[in-house]
Amino acid sequence: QSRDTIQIAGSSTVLPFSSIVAEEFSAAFPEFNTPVVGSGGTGGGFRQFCEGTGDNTIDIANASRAINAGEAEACAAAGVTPIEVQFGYDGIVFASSASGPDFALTPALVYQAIAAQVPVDGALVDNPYTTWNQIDASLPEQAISFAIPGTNHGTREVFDLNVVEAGCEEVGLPEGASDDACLTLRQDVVVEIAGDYTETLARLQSNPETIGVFGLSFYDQNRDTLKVATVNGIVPSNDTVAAGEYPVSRPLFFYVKKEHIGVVPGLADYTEYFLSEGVSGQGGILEAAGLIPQPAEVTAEALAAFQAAQ
Amino acid sequence: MTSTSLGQAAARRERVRAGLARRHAGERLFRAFGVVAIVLALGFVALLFTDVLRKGIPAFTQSNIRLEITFDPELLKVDPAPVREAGQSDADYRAQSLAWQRQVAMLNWNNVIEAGLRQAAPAGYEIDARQILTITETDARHRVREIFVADPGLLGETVTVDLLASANTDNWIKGNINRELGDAQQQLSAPARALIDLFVENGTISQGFAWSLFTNVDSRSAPASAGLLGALMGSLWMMLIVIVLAVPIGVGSAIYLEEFAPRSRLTDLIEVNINNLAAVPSIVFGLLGAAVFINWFRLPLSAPLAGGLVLTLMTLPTIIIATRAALKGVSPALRQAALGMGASKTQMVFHHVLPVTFPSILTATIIGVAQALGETAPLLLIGMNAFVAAVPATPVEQATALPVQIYLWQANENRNFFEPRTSAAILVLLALMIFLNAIAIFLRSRLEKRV
Amino acid sequence: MNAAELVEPSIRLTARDVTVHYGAKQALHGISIDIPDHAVTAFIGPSGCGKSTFLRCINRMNDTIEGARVGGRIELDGQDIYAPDLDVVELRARVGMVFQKPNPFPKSIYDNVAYGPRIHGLARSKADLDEIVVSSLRKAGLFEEVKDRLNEPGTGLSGGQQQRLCIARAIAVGPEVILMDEPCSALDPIATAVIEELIDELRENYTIVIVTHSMQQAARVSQKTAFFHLGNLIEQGDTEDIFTNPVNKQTQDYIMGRIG
Amino acid sequence: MNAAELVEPSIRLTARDVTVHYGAKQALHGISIDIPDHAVTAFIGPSGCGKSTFLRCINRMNDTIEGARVGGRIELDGQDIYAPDLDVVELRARVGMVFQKPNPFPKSIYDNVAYGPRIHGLARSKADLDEIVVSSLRKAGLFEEVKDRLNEPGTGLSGGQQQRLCIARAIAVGPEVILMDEPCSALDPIATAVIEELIDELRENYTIVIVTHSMQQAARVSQKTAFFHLGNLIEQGDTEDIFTNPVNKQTQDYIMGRIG
Amino acid sequence: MNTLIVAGLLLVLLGLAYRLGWAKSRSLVTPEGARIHSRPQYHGTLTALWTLGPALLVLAVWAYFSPGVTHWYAVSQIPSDILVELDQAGLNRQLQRIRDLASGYGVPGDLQPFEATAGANLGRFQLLSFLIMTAATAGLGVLGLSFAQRRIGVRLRARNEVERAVSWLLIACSAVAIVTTLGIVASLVTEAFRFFTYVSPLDFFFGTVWAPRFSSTGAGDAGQYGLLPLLAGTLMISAIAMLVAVPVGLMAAIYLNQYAHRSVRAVVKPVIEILAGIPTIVYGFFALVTVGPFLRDFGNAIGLNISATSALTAGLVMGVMIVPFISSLSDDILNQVPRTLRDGAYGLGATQSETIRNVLLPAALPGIVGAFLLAVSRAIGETMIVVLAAGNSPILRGNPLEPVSTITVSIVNQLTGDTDFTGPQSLVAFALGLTLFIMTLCLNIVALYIVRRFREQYE
Ligand SMILES: Nc1ncnc2c1ncn2[C@@H]1O[C@H](COP(=O)(O)OP(=O)(O)OP(=O)(O)O)[C@@H](O)[C@H]1O
Ligand SMILES: Nc1ncnc2c1ncn2[C@@H]1O[C@H](COP(=O)(O)OP(=O)(O)OP(=O)(O)O)[C@@H](O)[C@H]1O
Ligand SMILES: [Mg+2]
Ligand SMILES: [Mg+2]
Repeated sequence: QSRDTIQIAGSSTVLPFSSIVAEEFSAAFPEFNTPVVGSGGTGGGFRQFCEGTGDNTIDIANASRAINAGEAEACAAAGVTPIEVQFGYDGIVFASSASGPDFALTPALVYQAIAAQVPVDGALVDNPYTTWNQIDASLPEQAISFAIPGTNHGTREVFDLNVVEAGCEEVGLPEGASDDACLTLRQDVVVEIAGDYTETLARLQSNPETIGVFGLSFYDQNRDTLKVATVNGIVPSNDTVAAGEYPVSRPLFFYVKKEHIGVVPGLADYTEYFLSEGVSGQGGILEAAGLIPQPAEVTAEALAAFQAAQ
Repeated sequence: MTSTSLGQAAARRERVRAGLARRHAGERLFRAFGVVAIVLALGFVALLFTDVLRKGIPAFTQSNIRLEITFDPELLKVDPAPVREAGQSDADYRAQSLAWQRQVAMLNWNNVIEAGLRQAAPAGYEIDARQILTITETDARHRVREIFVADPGLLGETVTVDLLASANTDNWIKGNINRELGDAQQQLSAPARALIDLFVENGTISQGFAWSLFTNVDSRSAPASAGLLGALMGSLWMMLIVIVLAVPIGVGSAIYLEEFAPRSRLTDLIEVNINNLAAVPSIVFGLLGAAVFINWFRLPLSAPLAGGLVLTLMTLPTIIIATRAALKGVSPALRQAALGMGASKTQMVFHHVLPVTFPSILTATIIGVAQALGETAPLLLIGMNAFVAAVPATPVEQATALPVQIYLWQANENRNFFEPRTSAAILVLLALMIFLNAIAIFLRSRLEKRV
Repeated sequence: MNAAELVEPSIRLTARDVTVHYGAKQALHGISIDIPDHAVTAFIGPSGCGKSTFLRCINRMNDTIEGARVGGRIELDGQDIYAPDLDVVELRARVGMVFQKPNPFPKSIYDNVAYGPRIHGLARSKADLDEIVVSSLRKAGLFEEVKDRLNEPGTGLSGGQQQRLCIARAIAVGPEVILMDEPCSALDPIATAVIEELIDELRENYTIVIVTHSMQQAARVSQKTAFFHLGNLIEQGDTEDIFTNPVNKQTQDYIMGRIG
Repeated sequence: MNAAELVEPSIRLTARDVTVHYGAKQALHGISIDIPDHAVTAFIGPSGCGKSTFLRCINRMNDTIEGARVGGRIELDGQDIYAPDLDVVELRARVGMVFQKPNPFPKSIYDNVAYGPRIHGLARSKADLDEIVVSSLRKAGLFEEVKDRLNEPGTGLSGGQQQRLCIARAIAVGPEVILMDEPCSALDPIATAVIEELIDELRENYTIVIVTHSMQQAARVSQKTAFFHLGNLIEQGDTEDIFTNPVNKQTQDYIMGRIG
Repeated sequence: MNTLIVAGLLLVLLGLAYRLGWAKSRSLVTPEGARIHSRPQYHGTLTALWTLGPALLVLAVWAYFSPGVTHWYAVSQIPSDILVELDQAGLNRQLQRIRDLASGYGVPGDLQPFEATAGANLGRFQLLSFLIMTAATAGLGVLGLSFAQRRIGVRLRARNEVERAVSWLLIACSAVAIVTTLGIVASLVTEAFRFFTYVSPLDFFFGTVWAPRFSSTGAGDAGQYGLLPLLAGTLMISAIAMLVAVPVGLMAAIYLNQYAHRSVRAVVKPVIEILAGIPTIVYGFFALVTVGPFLRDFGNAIGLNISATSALTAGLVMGVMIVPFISSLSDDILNQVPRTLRDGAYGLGATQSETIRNVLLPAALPGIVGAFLLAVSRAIGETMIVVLAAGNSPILRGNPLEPVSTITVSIVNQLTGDTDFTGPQSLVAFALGLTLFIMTLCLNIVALYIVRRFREQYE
């Protein structure tokens, strides 16, 4: 007969949260199996999600970004109706070795440190800075070295958008600079990490002068070795991110396959359980695991939208 | 014979003798190089093993907490468990007991545990509820609840329960996290840390063998209870598939190529092809598996079946090449003896040649399977890096594999806890591997003795 | 022992213009010979002259050598053994072979002998098979030595015993012709003597062809001798005649030890 | 050709009570023999009797065989070759060896011959080396045949040529004794004749020991013959005497073709 | 369930056929000893094969046509007025609903009246066609059986026919290898071709910048896909690995083969071979947590700036992984050098090392080079070590102390990251896979050619 285990796949950022919910879900609902949470990245998740309906397709796609037009089209073509559920935020922090100096960064400073070309006296020149204090005297005298996520990571997208482009705008490019200038990074001090945050951490440990980009939850679990930098003077924390004060964050989603609700047992229950206060709300189990909860009213909206859609 | 030729001989002997010292020195040097190479290779084996052992051994013990848990009716407001009435249908009863279990699940079991912890702590110890609960692993409430569900009569009773200490507790006790660091850098609050030390002193927390490593499946919500059982089963399923498929096909193919195939362009092509397959990067097999087994045959994603098929294709060349070598090694005398008796070629192969080569084929199979067992990259591409918190009962259920589990654990964000645990998982994998190789070596030596 | 038969025996095997090529190389240049029944025919000649090659033609063992091509005609009891519809397996059951180096199967002594009857389906029952095994071992003069250890591996026997086991194995199929390619060259003198005696006994019931590099051996065991040289059959005839009174100069040289 | 020397030559090698064990198996049971200078001494005997084993004792090639242990005493010009301070490398430069199957190195003809002089540092200059190579090839009767292709690989030669190349290679080091282990058994009759002639010539300058399984060959090339049987030296003496008038019954049997 | 029924049926049929063939041929043997060509076992097997063949044929035909027929039938169940309104996606959805109903899967939303009947009809249709198929399988099987049964006779060469069937089976086994290669090529080529519609092959093969971007960041273009940085990284790591593995592996092989006492060899060889059995993920982890930091500290101590994850780290560890590969292969090859050659050199008074260097190695060289090439192809294709230890920095630079990236790493990244699956970002993985495949193919052909030539020298 029909499959009785919920199949989930997608973003590796959402995966830890999704897995925890899966485990707790099966503990709370003894009649359902533990859902299986696949990885494969947001794109990979959507690929499987939009393949069609039926036994051999997944029920939920985890995503660290909203579905894009191409993917939505693919879904529609295969007869799949995705129901979007936003359940919280992911904070992205800059952290350096715990034994090093403190950093107070702004997008502009980061941009000036890592862009291939920066405007100096109104002209675009090759980035001349080698230490942080050359950019701004308030920063420590430490060689610039930056580990950022590789382009296969959703985190990189947020970093590009909220830090690099924002910093670029703040600094202001001279007239006539090409569109690309903002996003072209210098390769001598910037290291792209295609692996996970563990790898960034390893890089940091091998070169303690490096500043790395991490998820807030990863930093939180490794506070003994990492020290976080402020952005625009704001210390990243669950509160500052949820309040929208901390600038570098993104919403996290999962997409439920409408066609499978009521067919795969527990699908609706899973979604509702996920959105419940004790799970993704303030003080819930996901917060303990590093999720930044969204305001209760946003969750309530999401839940209502979900219930309306099914 | 003249005196000049005698003189020549003497002179030649002198010449030879003159060079001897240098030549023997060269000999010693060359030998020394050989010794150095051996020492390097062995040294690396030793280094790798001591390193993994050093890191992994501590993870085989784990902090356990023994608590007196009281199923306090004040804290647990729940209906009595349904009792099966006469004439009640199965379905009815199941629905009723599920409803009751759901109700039990909704209770806040943390309160019960908190009470237990406080009871074990010195009277009046100041610590808030949230902090004290960080000492036990988050799945403790499920353990306690399961005890209750199994025996609802315990309401109001007190039982002694062994629970896992949380990963952070374990880190603190084992010193995985620097104990000198300040509050801001610690995972546990100061009162919790002090309480843990007290618990260790009064024996509430003790170190025990980490059975959870072998009896549990992976867990993300409760890192301390994360285990390898699911991955082990996944790997076993895949090995089974590899053995069932790769051995007959590989041996059959080797027999054909070695014994029956006429020397032709086609067989040359097959030979080149097989040698090439043996060297094709495993990741390319992953691409093949993703395209063919997942997208085309629509096998379930991250199931040992698809993984096993990919690994079968990877192992096939190894088995074919080794079997061919073994067949080649069978003495022509044996073949001639059989043919001379009027055995047909097929009979010769199946009655005489194959039995003789059986041990080498077995050895090759074991080595091939061991290699497959350790393979990671292609499995990542067919989705076997999924988080699966269940033991696969069939090869079409989702599962992960040992090496993939290692890959996943080495990326877990709780570095302090999972670094040793990853090493422990590696030790388990290595033990399996060495066990398989030892069988192969044993068989090989038996074979060598027989010949 | 060395006496030639008085009555000319009937001809079992005839070969006419047999040629063999190994790839481009011609190993036999048209051999024609008649091999009589109930007699031992010896092939002698220097190394590489084609003795083994010709022997292998008789039970089509050359089929198994890659690149070997056989021409001419060989008849066994008047039937062309290279006829397309002839079943090689059947032929080899009729023409048994014993090799230079004793090559028992790595199985028990019993299974070694029973193998042929088994694959050819010669025994209807277990008792039948036992009977065949015992009588074959007895004919090969091995039974008394091994009767207590029929289940031990044949490879555990001494060289001479192994060779007799191979002979027993060949006999068990009930062949009409037995080909032996230097059957004693791997044996010590004592074992050799035993085998030679056995060959002399077997002659009563079988047509035997033996290749040997030792003229002395040929003289001892055979009634007919054929001398090969460089792929040609130089001379053939009664053993006594060949050794005492060779017609051909080359034969003479060889027998006098001037070549080879 | 077959004439024994008239003057009794001086003794070059003496062996006393030489025993060899391969692991647990004893292959030689106390061999004592004197080998004269400027003569060819032939070792004959049935297969496995220890001829090769004893030959390998003389230049200590048995050292390279795992599990082989040598007892007794062998002296070359009065010097114990198993003395602990004796350098094997030097010994082997004095006692050359030619093997059953021609085994040229997969190098050019020139390099094959030049190899020994090179490693032993016998040539002072390129011209010196050229000279050694040419004279060795000439002594081995090969020079005329290969002088135009000294740079072609030695493996490209015919079997007989290869064997002569191996002889040239052995001569090039300037040995005093040359050991040959069935040097013709892989060769055809014509090549064999050439080698035998060569051996006869070499006798003038070297002490030669040859192992052969062919009594005819022993009779043709040697002046002294030693008959081995089952690890024992049964009889030794002038070749003519051994072949015409053997003292020992076993020798007699062997020579008459009754054993082996 | 259904497949189990069919399989069970077939098994029973086969057993029956074997038994019948066996019995009939056995009855041919008369006491007066008419000698039958083949033994009863072969007749039995042949009969069973004749039964199996037609039955499998039916199954194959059914498996091929039944989806189409079922589809056609399901479509025919949708009322035409509804059918005309449906576009392709809608039709698919509708059919899925009917199929789900038929299999008892259940569907969401309101059930339209025609759906219920269509579902029930489809279910009946599927059952019926299954029954017909089963009957046809059994019928044709029995037909084959009786045909085979009739053929049995004294002169029937059942053994030869069975053996021919066996050899066809064996050929089929060998074909698996070919099919695998075809599968690899086909799956890589089609996807790679789709990739090349986005990015020109010229830019791919000769581009010097590897920066696959997101299509959604608004950066406009789809990024740059230059292979060269990855290729350089791959080659650099492989070169370092070979620098480690070749001397160590070769010398170890020589020592074990020529010098070591048998008992030493018996212990050391398996221990070194353990290195070959260790999963690469273990090496990767070891490189990441132990070797890398050690190299970095070591570099600091001597004033060199070595990254913990770098080409050097990955190359070193990979070299160690390859050591047993080279030492085993070299050992085998040294064993193949005929003893007579060695004796020839010893007989001239060469020392052991002279014999090895001047005679053994030159003779074994082609084989050893072949082994090296195979080892190189293994290094090129190695994934997990580099994923963990190479540092993943796809930048064209020549310093082995810096992080690099490789082709294999990029394949993993592009297929498992958050990238957009509809774009070149994930398709490029297949182009990379194809490149890798072609590289190892070339290396293998060269290696095979060298090894073959070498073999001819002795055989
Ligand atoms: N399989 C083969 N391929 C190529 N040539 C072969 C093969 N077998 C034999 N020859 C050649 O055919 C010729 C005759 O060989 P054959 O083995 O018949 O000689 P023989 O008389 O038995 O010699 P011996 O006494 O050494 O056994 C020889 O020149 C040999 O090299
Ligand atoms: N490497 C070895 N290991 C064990 N036993 C050996 C070894 N070499 C020779 N033997 C045994 O030692 C005995 C003498 O062998 P050897 O080779 O000296 O005989 P041979 O007279 O040269 O015989 P052939 O004429 O066959 O060459 C034989 O029984 C042989 O089996
Ligand atoms: Mg022969
Ligand atoms: Mg010998």
